[in-house]
Amino acid sequence: MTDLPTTTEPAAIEPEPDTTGPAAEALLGTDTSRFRHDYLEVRGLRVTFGGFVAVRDVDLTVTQGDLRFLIGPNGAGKTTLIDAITGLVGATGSARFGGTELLGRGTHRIARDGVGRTFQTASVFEELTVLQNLDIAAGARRGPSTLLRRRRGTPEAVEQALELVGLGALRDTTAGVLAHGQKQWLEIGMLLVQDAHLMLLDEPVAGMTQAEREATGELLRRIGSQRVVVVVEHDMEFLRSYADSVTVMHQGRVLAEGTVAEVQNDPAVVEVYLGATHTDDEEA
Amino acid sequence: AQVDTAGGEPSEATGAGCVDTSGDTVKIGFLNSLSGTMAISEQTVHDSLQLAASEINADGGVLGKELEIVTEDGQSEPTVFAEKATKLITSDCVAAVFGGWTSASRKAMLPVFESQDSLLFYPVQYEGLESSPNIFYTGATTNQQIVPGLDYLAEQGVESLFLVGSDYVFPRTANKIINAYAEAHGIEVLGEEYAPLGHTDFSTIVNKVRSADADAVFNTLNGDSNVAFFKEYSNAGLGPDDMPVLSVSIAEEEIGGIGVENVEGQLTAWNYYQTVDTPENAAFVEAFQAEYGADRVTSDPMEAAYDSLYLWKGMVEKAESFDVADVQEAADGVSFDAPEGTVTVNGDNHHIAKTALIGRIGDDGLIYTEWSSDGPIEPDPFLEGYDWAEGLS
Amino acid sequence: MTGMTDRLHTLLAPGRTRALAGFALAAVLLFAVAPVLLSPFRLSLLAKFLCLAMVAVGIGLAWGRGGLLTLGQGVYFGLGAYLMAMHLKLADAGPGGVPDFMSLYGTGEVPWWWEPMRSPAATVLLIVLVPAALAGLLGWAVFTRRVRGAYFAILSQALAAAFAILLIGQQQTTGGTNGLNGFRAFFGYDLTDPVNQRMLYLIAAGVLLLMVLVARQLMVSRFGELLVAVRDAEDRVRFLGYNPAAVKTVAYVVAAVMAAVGGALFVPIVGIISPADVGVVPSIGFLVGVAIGGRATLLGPVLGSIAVSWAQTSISEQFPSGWIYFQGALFIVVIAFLPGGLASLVRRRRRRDSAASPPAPELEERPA
Amino acid sequence: MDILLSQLFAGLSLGSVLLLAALGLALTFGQMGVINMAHGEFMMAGAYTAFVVQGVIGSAGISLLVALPLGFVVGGLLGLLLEATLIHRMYHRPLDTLLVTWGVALVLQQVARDVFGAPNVDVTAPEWLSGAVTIGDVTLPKTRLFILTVAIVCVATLSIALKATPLGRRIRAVVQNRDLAETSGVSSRGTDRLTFFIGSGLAGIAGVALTLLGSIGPTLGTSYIVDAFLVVVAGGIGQIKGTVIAATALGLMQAFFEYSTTASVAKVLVFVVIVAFLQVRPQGLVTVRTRSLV
Amino acid sequence: MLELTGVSTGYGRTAVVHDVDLTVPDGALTAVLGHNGAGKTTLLRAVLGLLPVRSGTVLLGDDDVTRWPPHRRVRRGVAYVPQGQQSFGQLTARENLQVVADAYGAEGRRRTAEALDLFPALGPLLGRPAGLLSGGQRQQLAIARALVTGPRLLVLDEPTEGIQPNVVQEIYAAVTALRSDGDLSVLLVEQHIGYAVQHAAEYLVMTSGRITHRAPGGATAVAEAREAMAL
Ligand SMILES: Nc1ncnc2c1ncn2[C@@H]1O[C@H](COP(=O)(O)OP(=O)(O)OP(=O)(O)O)[C@@H](O)[C@H]1O
Ligand SMILES: Nc1ncnc2c1ncn2[C@@H]1O[C@H](COP(=O)(O)OP(=O)(O)OP(=O)(O)O)[C@@H](O)[C@H]1O
Ligand SMILES: NC(N)=O
Ligand SMILES: [Mg+2]
Ligand SMILES: [Mg+2]
Repeated sequence: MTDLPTTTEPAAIEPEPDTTGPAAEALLGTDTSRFRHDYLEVRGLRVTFGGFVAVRDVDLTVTQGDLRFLIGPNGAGKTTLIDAITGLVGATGSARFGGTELLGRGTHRIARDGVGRTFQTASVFEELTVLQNLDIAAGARRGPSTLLRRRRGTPEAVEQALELVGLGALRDTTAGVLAHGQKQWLEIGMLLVQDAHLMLLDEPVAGMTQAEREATGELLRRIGSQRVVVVVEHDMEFLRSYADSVTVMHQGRVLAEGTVAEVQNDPAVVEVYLGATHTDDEEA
Repeated sequence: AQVDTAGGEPSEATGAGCVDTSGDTVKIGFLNSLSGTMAISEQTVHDSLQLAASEINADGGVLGKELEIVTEDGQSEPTVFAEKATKLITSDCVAAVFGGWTSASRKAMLPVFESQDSLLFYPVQYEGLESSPNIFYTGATTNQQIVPGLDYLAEQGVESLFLVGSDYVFPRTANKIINAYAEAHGIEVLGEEYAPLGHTDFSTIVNKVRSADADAVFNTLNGDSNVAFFKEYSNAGLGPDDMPVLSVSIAEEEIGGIGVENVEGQLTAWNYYQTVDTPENAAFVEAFQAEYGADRVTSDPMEAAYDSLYLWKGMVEKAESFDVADVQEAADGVSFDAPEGTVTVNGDNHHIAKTALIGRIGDDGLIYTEWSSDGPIEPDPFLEGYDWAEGLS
Repeated sequence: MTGMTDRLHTLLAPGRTRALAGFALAAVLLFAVAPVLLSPFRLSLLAKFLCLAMVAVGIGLAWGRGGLLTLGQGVYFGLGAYLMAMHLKLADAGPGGVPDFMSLYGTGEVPWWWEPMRSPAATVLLIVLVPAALAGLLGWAVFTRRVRGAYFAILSQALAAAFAILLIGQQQTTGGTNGLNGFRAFFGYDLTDPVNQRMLYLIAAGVLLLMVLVARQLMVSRFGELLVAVRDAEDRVRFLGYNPAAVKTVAYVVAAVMAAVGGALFVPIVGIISPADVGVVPSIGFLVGVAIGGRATLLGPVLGSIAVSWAQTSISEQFPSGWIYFQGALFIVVIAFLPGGLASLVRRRRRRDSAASPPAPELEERPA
Repeated sequence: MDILLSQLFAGLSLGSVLLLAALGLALTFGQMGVINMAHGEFMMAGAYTAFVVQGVIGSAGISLLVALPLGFVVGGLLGLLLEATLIHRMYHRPLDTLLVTWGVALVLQQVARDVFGAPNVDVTAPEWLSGAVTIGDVTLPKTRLFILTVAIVCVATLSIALKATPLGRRIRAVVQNRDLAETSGVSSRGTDRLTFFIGSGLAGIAGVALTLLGSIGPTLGTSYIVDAFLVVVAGGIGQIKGTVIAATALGLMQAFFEYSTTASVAKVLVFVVIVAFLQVRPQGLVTVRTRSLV
Repeated sequence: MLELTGVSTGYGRTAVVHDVDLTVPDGALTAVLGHNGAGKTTLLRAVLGLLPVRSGTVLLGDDDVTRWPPHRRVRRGVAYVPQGQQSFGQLTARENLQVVADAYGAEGRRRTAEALDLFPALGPLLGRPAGLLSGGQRQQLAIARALVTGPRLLVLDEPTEGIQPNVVQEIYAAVTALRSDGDLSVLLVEQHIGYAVQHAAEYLVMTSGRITHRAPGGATAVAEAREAMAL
C-alpha cells in the first residue's frame, strides 16, 4: 500500500467487475486445446465425523457446460461434500475427475489435477497484496528456477484477472484490508488464474450487491461453458437466473435433482428448504 | 602422559607485554560469573578475592604498588570466559587474572593464557590431569581430596560404594579414579549414576541408591542438584547412620540452601572449613564477616581464592617483578600461612601442597574436621605416585 | 500499469538503489574501515559477532518471512561448530593422532564418526550437508504433519535442549561440558598469528555478505512471496496446488545451513565451542538481535544481531552483571512497542517502497 | 516388584511436579496463547515467598500453609503486572510474547539475585512432612505425597472452574475471539487480567511446593520451563485433561527410562518420544478441531 | 435510541468512514445500504466501539458512549451480529449462548430458550463445538446469541448471508415480531434491499465512506433505493 495521508478516500474503490471486456475474452475465451469433455463423477460418497454422518452415499455427476447449483438447508452437507472432493476431510466412496480418483490424495495434488475451490468464509493471503495473491494462485506449476527469481512484470493471466474482477486499482493493496465482498472477488480471481477445470464455489455471491451478483453470474456462465462448475448458494434469485441444473441436499443425502423449475416445485424441497413463501421472494 | 600444552610461541604483537608497572598501581583481573547459573557460587569467590585485595592494598600493595582491580563477568559461559580473559590480558593489560570455577571455564581459558602468555589463578578443587605453566591451581587436585576421602572411608571399614555425580568432566573423572581405587582396595562399586547439571528430581536415583544398599555413597554432584538430592535422600528416610554420604562439592555455602536438617552428620572432603582452628582463619572469618555480614559463611573455594591472591603476591615479591616469566620462575616453594594452614606452591605442576580434611556437618550448618591428613599433601595432578592409578591418564 | 513500467519501477525503485548503496557501504565498513580502526582483540570480537549474525540472517528468513519461530538454531550452529572443531582437533593431533581430551577422559581411541573429519574437504562438505540433511528430514516430517506455530517453536526448543544434553553426556567423544577447544591451526594456518586472525575476520565478513545476498534473492523472489503466503494461510496455499511443507522445509534448511556455517567459522575465531553455546538459552539469544533489528527486513537481523552482541560485550565490561537488566529491558521495549524492530523506525520515515517487502508478521497464527 | 512400585510412585510424583509447573501455562499459554517464558520466574517468586514467609512466621508447620495462598497471590500479581503493562498489547502476535517474556525472565532472575543474594536459600519442611510413609517395602516421602495432593486439588479446582463456571466460559470465549466476546457483553480486558492472574498464581503455588524438593535460587524456574511447555504442547493446547495426561506420562516415562538408563539419556529419550508422538498427533493428545482454515 | 453525529473512523492511517450522521429512533429500523467496501461494516464497528471514533459522537439514549468499551455498550442494550458467521469455535453451541446468558441470570436462561425456539435447527447441535457447525448453522447461532442479551438496539451486519431461504423468512418474521411487541430498534446492513427498505423508517446509502443518499423507507421506496444504489 502506498503512502496514504489520513484524509484520503478509503481504498474502497468499488470493484467494477468487467466480465465482458477483452480481459474476460482472453482469460475465459474459447480455448481450443480443451476439447476434452470433462466431468465430475461422485459415487457413494460418505463422510463421517465420529458417529455423525455428514454426507451419506451421495451420487453426483456434473458435466462440462452444465452450470450446477448445489442447494440445501444449513448443515445439509454441501460444504462437507466440497471438502471431501478437495481433500480437506477424509471420505469413502469415489470422486473422479478427468479419469482421476481424487479421494485419498493430498490436497495439493488434487489442486494440481485442476480442482479449484473458494471458501464459504473468504480466505485470502492477508499480508500479501492483491497482485501477489493472484500471482501465487497462478504459479503452482512453476519450477524452482522461476520460483527463485524475482517476479518481473505481471503475468498476463493475472493482469486479465485483475481487470476481470475489478480489483485493478487495488492491485498493490494488502488483501487483509479488503472489504468482505472484495475478498470474495479476489478469491474468484485466484480461482481463474489457477486455471482449474473443476471449480467448486461455496456461496460466492454472499454479501454482494445486486449488480455484483449479476456480474458474477455472467462470469460463472462463461466459465461454465469451458469447465465443470459447482456453485453452492442460498440466493434463490441468483439461482433462478443462472443455474442450468440443481442438486438439492438434505441431511447428507441428495434430496432432489433437476432443472430449476423441477426442484422449485418439488414439495420436499419447499418443505425443508424454500419455505411456503418462496415464490414471493423479497428480491422478486 | 602430560597434556601437550605447547601452544606455539607466544607472539610479540599480543601477550603480556602490555602490562604497565611504571606507575604506583598494578592492574589485576577478577573473572567470575556474576550472572547466569554459576553466579550462585562464583559470587562468593569474587567476594573473598575482593577482601584479599583490599587487605593487601591496606598493607601497602604488592611491591609497593596498589592493586587496581578490573572485574569482568564470565556470565557462566565458557566462551565468555575465553573472551573476557583475552580482553583482560590484551586490552586491560592485567598482570594476572583470578577466577574461574567450572572446569569448562578453565579449559576455555587455558589456551588463551598460554597463547597470550599470562597468568591465571584458579581457586576450585577439580579433576586433575592438567598442568599448565600459565595456570596456578590453588584448589585441591584429586590426590588432595578424593583420594584422602576414599582412604578415610576405607579406614572406616566401608566395603561397598555407590557413586552419584553430575554429568560432566569433574564427576566422571573423579569416578574413574574412585573405581580404580576401589578395585585396588577391594571395595565394591555397586552403582554409578549421573544427573544432568541442574537436575532436580532425584527420586529414581535415590531409589537406586536405596536398593543397592551400599556402605556409603560418594557424591560428586555439583550445584543445585545437591539440594534436591539430599532432600530426597532424607525424605526417603536415609541418613548418615544407614548410609553416609561423602561429598566433595558441598561446602558451608551450600548447606544453608540444602537445609541443615537434611545433611546433618554427613561427610565432606575439603582442605578448609570455616571451623578450622588457626589464628589465620579466625582473622579471615572475622574480616570476611565484618565486610559482608555476620550471616555469611566461608568455604574452601573462597579460601583458596583468598590464598591465590596472597600466593601471587608472594611470587611477585620473591621475583621482585610482575613479569610472567619471572613469576613462573620464582613460584616454586612460595608459601603462605593460609587460613587452612600453610600452603606451598609446587613449581613443577603449579598446584599447591594442601592438607586434606574430612569433615562432618554439624547441626549449626558448619563443618567440623573429623580426620585430617598428616600435614600437607604434595599435589599430584596426574596421580603418578599411585600404583593403582596407572593407566588413568 | 504494464509490465514495462513495472520493470522500470523495480530497477529504479529507491528500495533497489538504496539496497545497493547499503550493501556497498557495509562492504566498505567491513573490509576497509573496521580492520584499520579496531585492535586485533576488537576485530576478532567483531568477527565473532559476524558469525552470530549469520545465524540471524537465516532466522530472519525462516521466522521473519516464513513465520517459523525456531527456538533451536543452536542445534545447527552447534553441528557446524562441532564438525569444524572435530576437524581442527584431529588436524592438531596429526595424521592418525588422537585429540588430547580423548586420551584424558575417554578410551584413547578416535570414534568412527570422527574419522571423516580428518579430511578438510569432507569437513567443509559435511558442515553444509549434515545440518541440511537433519533440517530437511526434521522439517519435512514435522511440516507435513502440520506441526506449526507455537508447537513448532516449543518442539524446536526441546530439540536444542536434547542436543545440549546429548553433547554433555558424551564426554569421551564430545568433550562434555568442556566442549572442544585449544585449537592451534586452521587448515594449516597458525591461529595465534594475528595475520591469520585478521584473515579469518575477512572470511567471516565475506561469507556474511554472501549470505545476505542469498537471503535477499530469496526474499524478493516469488519464493519469498510464497513463503509469506504459507506463513499467513498455509492451508489456503495447499488448495492452490503447492505443498506448504516443501516451502517451509526449504526455508528451514537454508536457515540451518546458514547457522551451521556461522558455527563453523565461530570455532577458529573464538577458539572454543561448548554445549553452553548451543542449548536453549543461546538459541533464544540468536533471536534477540533478529527481533530487535527487524525480523522481516533484510538487514535488520544482521545489524540487530551485531548491535546486540556488541552491546552485551561493552555493557558487561562497564557494569558486570548489570548488562542483564539492559538486555532484558531492550528486548522488552523493542518487541512490545516496536514489533517491526528498529528497522521499522527507519521504515516509518520512508515508506515508499514498502510494497517490495511485506510487513512484519503481526498476525501470526494463534495456537488454536 | 517393590522397585517397580517405587518407580511408579517416582513417576507419578514427577508427573505431579510437572503438572503443577504446567497447569498455569495451560491457562496462559493453552487458553490465552501467551508463551510466557517468565512463568518459571513466577514459580521462583512463589518459592522466595515461601522463604520470606518462613522468615517472618518462623514455625515451619504453619508457614507452608500460609505460603501456598500467598505464593498464589504473589505469582498472580506479578502476572497481572506483566499482563497490564506488556502482554495486553500483544495478543495478536502470540509468538512475540515468547521473546518479551524471556526478557522479563532475565530481569526477574537478576532482581532475585540482587534482592536475595546469589547463594541459594532453603525452606525447612514442616515436621509433619518429614520422613516417609512406608507401605510394605515401598517408601513414599511425605513431601511428595503432599505435592501430589496439591496438584490434584489445583487441577480439580481449575478444570471445574473452566468447564462448568461462567468464568471458564468467559475465559475461553475471550481467547477465541476478543472482539466477538466484547460484543457479547464480556469485558475482555477484565477477563484477560483475571485469567493471567490465575495462571500466574498457579505458578506461584508450584514454586511454593517445589521448595519441599529442592533449593530456592534465581534460576529455579529455568529448569522447569522447557518441560512445562512440552507438557502443554503434548497434551494438546487448551485442554486441561490433556495436560494432566501428558504430565503423568512424561513423569512416568522419565522415571522408567531413568531407571533403565541414566538421567541424561532419559531426558533425551523423553524428547524423542514427544517428537515422535507429535508426528502421530500433531495437535497433541486431546484436541478440539475446528473447520476454519487457519 | 442511537444517534451518530459527524462520525469518522478508519484503520491505522486510512480513514474509511467520513462524517456520518445517523439516527435509529426508538422502535424503528434504519437500514444502511452500499456497495462492497463502502464502509458499512466499518461504521457498525464504530457503533459498537470496536473501532475508535476519530471525530463525532455516538449517543445511546441519553448516554454519550463514544468512549465506552464495547461490552459496556452491550450491557447498555446493544446487540451485534457481525458479518461472517462468527462464533467461539471451541465452545459448544450451548456454551456460545451461555457465555452471554451468564450475565443475565434466570432472565438469560429464559431468553436462551426463546432464541432456541426461533432456531429449532440448533437444538440437536447444542453439544457440538461451534467451529464444526456449517456456515448457516453458525450464523443462526450468532443471531441467537445476540437475542440472548435482550437487546433494545439490534445491530445486524448482513445477518441472512448464508442462511437457507425459509429460515431467512423466519428471522425477519422474528425481528418484525420483536419490534412489534417491544420497542426494539434495529440498525441493519443488508444486501437484500427488499426487506431492508420495506421495513425501514429510514434508509441510507453509503458510498466511499459517506452517506450519499437518505430517504424514508417503506414498500414504495424499494425501487427508488435500487436506483440510488445503482448510481
Ligand atoms: N468436522 C466436523 N465434525 C463434526 N460435525 C461436522 C464437521 N464438519 C461438519 N459437520 C457437520 O456436518 C453437517 C454438514 O455441514 P456442512 O458445512 O457441509 O453444511 P452445509 O450444507 O455447507 O451448510 P451451510 O449451508 O450452512 O453452509 C453440519 O451439521 C455440521 O455441523
Ligand atoms: N482492518 C482493516 N484495515 C484497513 N482497511 C480496512 C480494514 N478493514 C476494512 N478496510 C477497508 O475499509 C473499507 C470499508 O470496508 P468495510 O468492511 O467497512 O466495507 P463494507 O461496506 O462492509 O463491505 P462489504 O459489503 O463487502 O461487507 C474497504 O476499502 C476496506 O478495504
Ligand atoms: N572443578 C569443578 N568442580 O568443576
Ligand atoms: Mg456450507
Ligand atoms: Mg461488510
